[in-house]
Amino acid sequence: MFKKETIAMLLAGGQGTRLKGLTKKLAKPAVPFGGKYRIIDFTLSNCSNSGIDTVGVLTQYQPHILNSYIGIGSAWDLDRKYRGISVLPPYQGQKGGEWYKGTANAIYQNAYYINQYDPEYVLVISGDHIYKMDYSKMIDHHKEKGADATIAVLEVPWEEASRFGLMNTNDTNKIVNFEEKPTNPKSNLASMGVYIFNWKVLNQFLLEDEQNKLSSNDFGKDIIPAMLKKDKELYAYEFQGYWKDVGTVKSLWEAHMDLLSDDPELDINDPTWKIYSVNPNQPPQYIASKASIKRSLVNEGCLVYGNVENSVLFYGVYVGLGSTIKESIIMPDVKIGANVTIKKAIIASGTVIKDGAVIGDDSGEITLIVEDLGIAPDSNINKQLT
Amino acid sequence: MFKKETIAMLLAGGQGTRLKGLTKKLAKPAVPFGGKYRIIDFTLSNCSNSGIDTVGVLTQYQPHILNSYIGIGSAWDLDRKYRGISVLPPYQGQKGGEWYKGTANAIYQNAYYINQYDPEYVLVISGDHIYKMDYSKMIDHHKEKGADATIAVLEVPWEEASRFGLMNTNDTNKIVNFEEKPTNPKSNLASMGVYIFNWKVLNQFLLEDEQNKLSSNDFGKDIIPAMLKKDKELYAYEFQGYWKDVGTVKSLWEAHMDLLSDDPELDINDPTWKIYSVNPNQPPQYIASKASIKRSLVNEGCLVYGNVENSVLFYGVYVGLGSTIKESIIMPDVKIGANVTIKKAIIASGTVIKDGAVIGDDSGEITLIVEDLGIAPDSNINKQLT
Amino acid sequence: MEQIMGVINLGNEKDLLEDLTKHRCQASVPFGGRYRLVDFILSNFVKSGVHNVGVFARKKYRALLDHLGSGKEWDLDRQKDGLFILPPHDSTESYKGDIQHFYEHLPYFERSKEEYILVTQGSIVWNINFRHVLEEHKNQGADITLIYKDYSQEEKAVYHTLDVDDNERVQAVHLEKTINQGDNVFLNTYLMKKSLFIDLMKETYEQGKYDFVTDVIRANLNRYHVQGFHFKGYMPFIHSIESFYNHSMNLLDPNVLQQLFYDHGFIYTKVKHGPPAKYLQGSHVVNSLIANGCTIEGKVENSILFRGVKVHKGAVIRNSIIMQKGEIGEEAFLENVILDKDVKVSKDRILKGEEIPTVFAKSSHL
Amino acid sequence: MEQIMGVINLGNEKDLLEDLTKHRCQASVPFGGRYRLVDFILSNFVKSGVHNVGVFARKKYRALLDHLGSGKEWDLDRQKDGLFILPPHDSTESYKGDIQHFYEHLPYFERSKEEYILVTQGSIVWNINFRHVLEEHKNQGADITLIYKDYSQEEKAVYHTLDVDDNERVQAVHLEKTINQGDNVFLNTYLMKKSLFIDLMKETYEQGKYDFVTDVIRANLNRYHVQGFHFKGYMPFIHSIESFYNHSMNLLDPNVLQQLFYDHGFIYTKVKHGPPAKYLQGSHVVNSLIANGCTIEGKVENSILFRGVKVHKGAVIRNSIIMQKGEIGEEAFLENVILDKDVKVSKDRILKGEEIPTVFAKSSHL
Repeated sequence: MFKKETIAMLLAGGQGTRLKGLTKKLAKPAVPFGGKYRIIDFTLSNCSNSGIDTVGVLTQYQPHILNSYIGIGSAWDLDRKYRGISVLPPYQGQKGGEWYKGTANAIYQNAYYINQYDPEYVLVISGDHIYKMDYSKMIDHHKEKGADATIAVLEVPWEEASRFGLMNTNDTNKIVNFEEKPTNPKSNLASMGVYIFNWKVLNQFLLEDEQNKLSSNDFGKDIIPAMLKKDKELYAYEFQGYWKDVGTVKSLWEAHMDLLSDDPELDINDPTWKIYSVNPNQPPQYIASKASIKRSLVNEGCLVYGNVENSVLFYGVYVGLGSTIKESIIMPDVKIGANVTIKKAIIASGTVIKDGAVIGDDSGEITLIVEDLGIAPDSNINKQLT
Repeated sequence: MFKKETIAMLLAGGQGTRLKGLTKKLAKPAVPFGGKYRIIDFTLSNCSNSGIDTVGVLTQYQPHILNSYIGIGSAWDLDRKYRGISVLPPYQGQKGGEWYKGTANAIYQNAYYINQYDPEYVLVISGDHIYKMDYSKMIDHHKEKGADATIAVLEVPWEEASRFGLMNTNDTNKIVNFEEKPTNPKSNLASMGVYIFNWKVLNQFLLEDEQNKLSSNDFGKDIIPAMLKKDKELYAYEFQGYWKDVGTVKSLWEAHMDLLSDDPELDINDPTWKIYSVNPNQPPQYIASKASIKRSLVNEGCLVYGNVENSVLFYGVYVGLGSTIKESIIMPDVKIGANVTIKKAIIASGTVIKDGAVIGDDSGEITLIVEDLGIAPDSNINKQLT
Repeated sequence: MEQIMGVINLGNEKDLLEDLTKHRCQASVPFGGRYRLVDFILSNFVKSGVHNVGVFARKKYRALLDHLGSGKEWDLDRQKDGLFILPPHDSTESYKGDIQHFYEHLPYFERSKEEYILVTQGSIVWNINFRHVLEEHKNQGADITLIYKDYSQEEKAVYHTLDVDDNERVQAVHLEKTINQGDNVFLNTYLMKKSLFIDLMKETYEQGKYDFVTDVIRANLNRYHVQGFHFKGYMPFIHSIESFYNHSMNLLDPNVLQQLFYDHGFIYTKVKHGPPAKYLQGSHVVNSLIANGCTIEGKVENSILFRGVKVHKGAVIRNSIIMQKGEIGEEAFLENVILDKDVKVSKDRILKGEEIPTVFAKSSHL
Repeated sequence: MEQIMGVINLGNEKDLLEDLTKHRCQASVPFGGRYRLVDFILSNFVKSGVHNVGVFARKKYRALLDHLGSGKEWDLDRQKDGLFILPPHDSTESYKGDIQHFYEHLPYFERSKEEYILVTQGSIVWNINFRHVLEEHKNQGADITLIYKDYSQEEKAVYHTLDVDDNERVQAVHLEKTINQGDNVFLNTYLMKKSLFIDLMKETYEQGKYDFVTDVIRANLNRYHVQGFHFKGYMPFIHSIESFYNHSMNLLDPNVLQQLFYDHGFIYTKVKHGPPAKYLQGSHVVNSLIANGCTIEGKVENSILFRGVKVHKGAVIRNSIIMQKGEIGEEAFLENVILDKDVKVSKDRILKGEEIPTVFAKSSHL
């Protein structure tokens, strides 16, 4: 095996229950995003673009589609001969096994994998977030500071701060204290769930944490506080840019709407930082004579005969004549008949919407339609169905 | 996903307890064989050479080294973009999981994987055996007969027959009955553990077998007898050629000695049927001025100063001046000092043998030395140590 | 096991597409919004289970090399078999004919394990399963099978045509300069046993003859059983800028789109990882094919936009083909034009072609 | 992130190895029992973290293409970056110099993301970590770094040499026809910022000058800070059949073997999947390098056997190099010879070379 300075461990086991029907058969990182991606594409592309070519992906909840999506990692140029991507499900021992108890336990259970590469640093990231980040710069910062651990942080609005892990830093960016989701936040520097650890140090803390029966084996709740307690050198690395946890139906919808502005904060069309995804090889989209498309993202393989406004169409979507789609997200292979009206809705992959159906309304709620419901003609559905 | 006519499911979870120390940290399919291979290379190469490019490898016991050996399957040309090799450990559900209960249960638990490819036929093979076989010819035979299942068989000596699953066939090769390891064999046509099933039929039998609490969920003991009972069309496919279950230290040693004859039954130097393995990229072997090598196989990366006779040297082996190695198997990266005598022994990977050591004797027993024992100078070891 | 090896024979291809083939061979001309012509034959091979493909490249194949890369997009990055680029031994020597080129690579043919060989061109747009051709070849007991397509109109174009009898057996091969409706145009695509191919190629080379179609196939119609295979699927004949343009525009018919891109599975090409096409507030797009990575703020009618094209505010594009990374400035007006890759059109510029559209060369700034 | 892009510049290489370079460029000459010369630079790139490698091939590169394949063996089968084969645009035009060739591929340099560029040859046998060269380049604040090697004996051979001062700064570049002990031989390997490389290349091209070493480096010694980097590891100079043979034979010294093949990690090459070498009952092999796939029943002394060589009963091989797939018949006697790939020697045949060994051409039957 090659020695690697830094390897990445990507936590991709998230159940994402607040995404409701969308995560019934899918792990959260596998949820479609942005017209052609899945959520995990953003972190995998970050790794690839940052020159990190050894990535362990820790799966557990509904791993099948995620596994077959990742394949051998070709899409992200991670099908390397001597390194590349490895999918790591919870280990099933002879006497049974169990799910990862927490984020820290997930890394602990895969120490064998990490040790193969004898790394200096381990980058721990989550496959749940939408952002573009050059991890190599964070690693440089970690080295410069001579840190034991570095946590990427971003400023969040004070009113939302209590949803995050927050840290106070001194003027050299050193973390002086850390609170996980406090009711009365003293800081608005939130952890993005992106950590760099010196592997030798982390390994020691993981071993100790496993001995502690009371621990929840979580980085934010257990490992970071334990490190601070032992006076380890922890630094914050400030991230500037778009970052979003698309953990609810509402935030998923908002993140899509964010992409539609003329000059979105998250630029997915930057040739120097491509977002890679598995390409379904579909032909160009065909926009018919009576179609109209405004302020929208439309992917390959779509056939559009109707009107689309402020919406995102994934690949293989058919929009029939006379239909109108507004402020909506239409996931892959959705077939929409003629004279359908869809407003402020998310239509999950493979759904067939019959002629004349009316979906969603102006109430402010987002309507979510999940596959195989077979919406009947002229039905009027404006609440979440699943 | 592409539809595939045939996909292979390779059972690689074997513990191989009768290989003693060799399988302490390794699954049996990962045990080194033939100077440069691991046992599983033979079945994986059979798949590759037979044009079967979709292979699920079912692991459980000591999977780590096997996993990292397989990697993305490049060695066997199975790093395909749309198919290729997939390592399938037992699935770990939210409420825990368990090891595969038997060979049939292992396939049952991976029905999801198989169904992705919507195959007509499933080839079930084991990663434990040494043989070269063109599975495509067996598939042709299966199609010609219009069989529900086909079992590869070979003639074994009557005195050994009771160690195998045996079948009686009529004059069209149809199987009329099947006995798993009977005390009084009525046939000497033994199952090689190579099966082709019509996937639809097999899937039905697997579902029924899972309902049966008394079943051991094994192909030989449960599925095949159940199929015969229901009058399914089962055919035998006669295999001609070398086939060996290297399940014991003795049979492993014998199989190596078989390779040393001038014209061995198992030809590993056939350019039309290469045996693929992960290549460690070592330089050519250097044979020094006072060395002597007779009737042996020596791999790249060896440095030989001593005498080698009727032996197999894996890569990275060093043989010191004045040492003599006879009828032995020296696994990767073994360092043998000066004036050592080794006779009829198997030295496991990474072992260091100090100057003057004497290992093995003429008693007929095979001496097995497993790594990290650090044989002291002039020690005389002639029994199995682990 | 592997039955057919595929050969893409670029040596005979004429570069008929004027400016589009000035610096690239025809096989690498962009087509259909995101493809190059060679993608069709490569995808046909992949879908027919052909894993050993030799590309006999002769000239202007730099863009082709770049497009093919390691062959990974077509699953041809393999240890045994895969994609082989086989230029002539010495590119400075004069090219006598494809047999000379094949003969120089005799060891490639000899060491390939497949029983059959299929030789074809690099720039036909079609969906064909060569497994069916092989089946028919065996059923007919043929020695050589020639694939042909019926022609639908009268036109000046140089092709070989075939006379076939009621059993589709080939009676004669003609070289024609005007093609009429109903003619059987030979697609320079033939299947035979590899051993026969090698024998005939060697024999003919030693006789000092070098053109496979004329000196081997045509010369041996009586000696061997030469069978025709009538390809009945959709297939545009592209042999001029005019036919290139017309057949591109035909893709705007959803039925044609369906036949070419959906009915037989997708066509593989080099992946670019561009985002979905983005339509801004002022965009007006009708009856057009749009590839990913495009950003459209202007008006696009009856046109094809390849990957990564930018159409600025107020720009108008009509009846045109804009290849990869084109950028059309504000208030520019384009009608009946073909812009090769990377063309930048300034603000307010007007470009109008005739019925046969004007081609603007790669990377020009207009 | 990626810092260095690698360029293997084959345009200037002289094919000095007589029959061995008659049909192949020097970079693809077999060496060391299982390698080709180009494997050393490719392995150096891989081990230095260089993932973007452009091969500026000019002529006789068919064997090279075949050897490189998709680049997978060197982990260079990538979507972004990887291995690029870049022949001249038009191989029939005359070659004016490497700058012309580079200039034709200007977009390749421009679109590559790496900050630095390292240009080198394809046939040096060495182990070097270019990360260290870059570090030194930065430490010295150099604009251009030239890598050189000290020469150990007097010999007729054409090389550029460098005069360096006490700070290793380059004072002069000379073209020499006889090299003396202690001379600093320039290895045609240089590192600089990619932006500087592009500027200099364009500027010089526009002046109508085409040789990078003479017209860019030598001409700009005063304008830029040109630093020398003294490579101190093992490195045989191969510039004739004699030096090829002598340096091959030096590999039979375990210390040389150790320095070249073990101390810096293994050298990657195309994998052949041959079995371990097989020694039969009568074999007698001493002081030799033997590759996998060999079958030996005869006598081998002070020789190098490449992969897949067969030595039949009673045959004797002394002080010789037998390349891939050679087959030596019963009772044949070989001394001081080099057999290129695939040579078959009949039963009882005697082949004896002189001090400078005789080379027998590829695929000959003797």
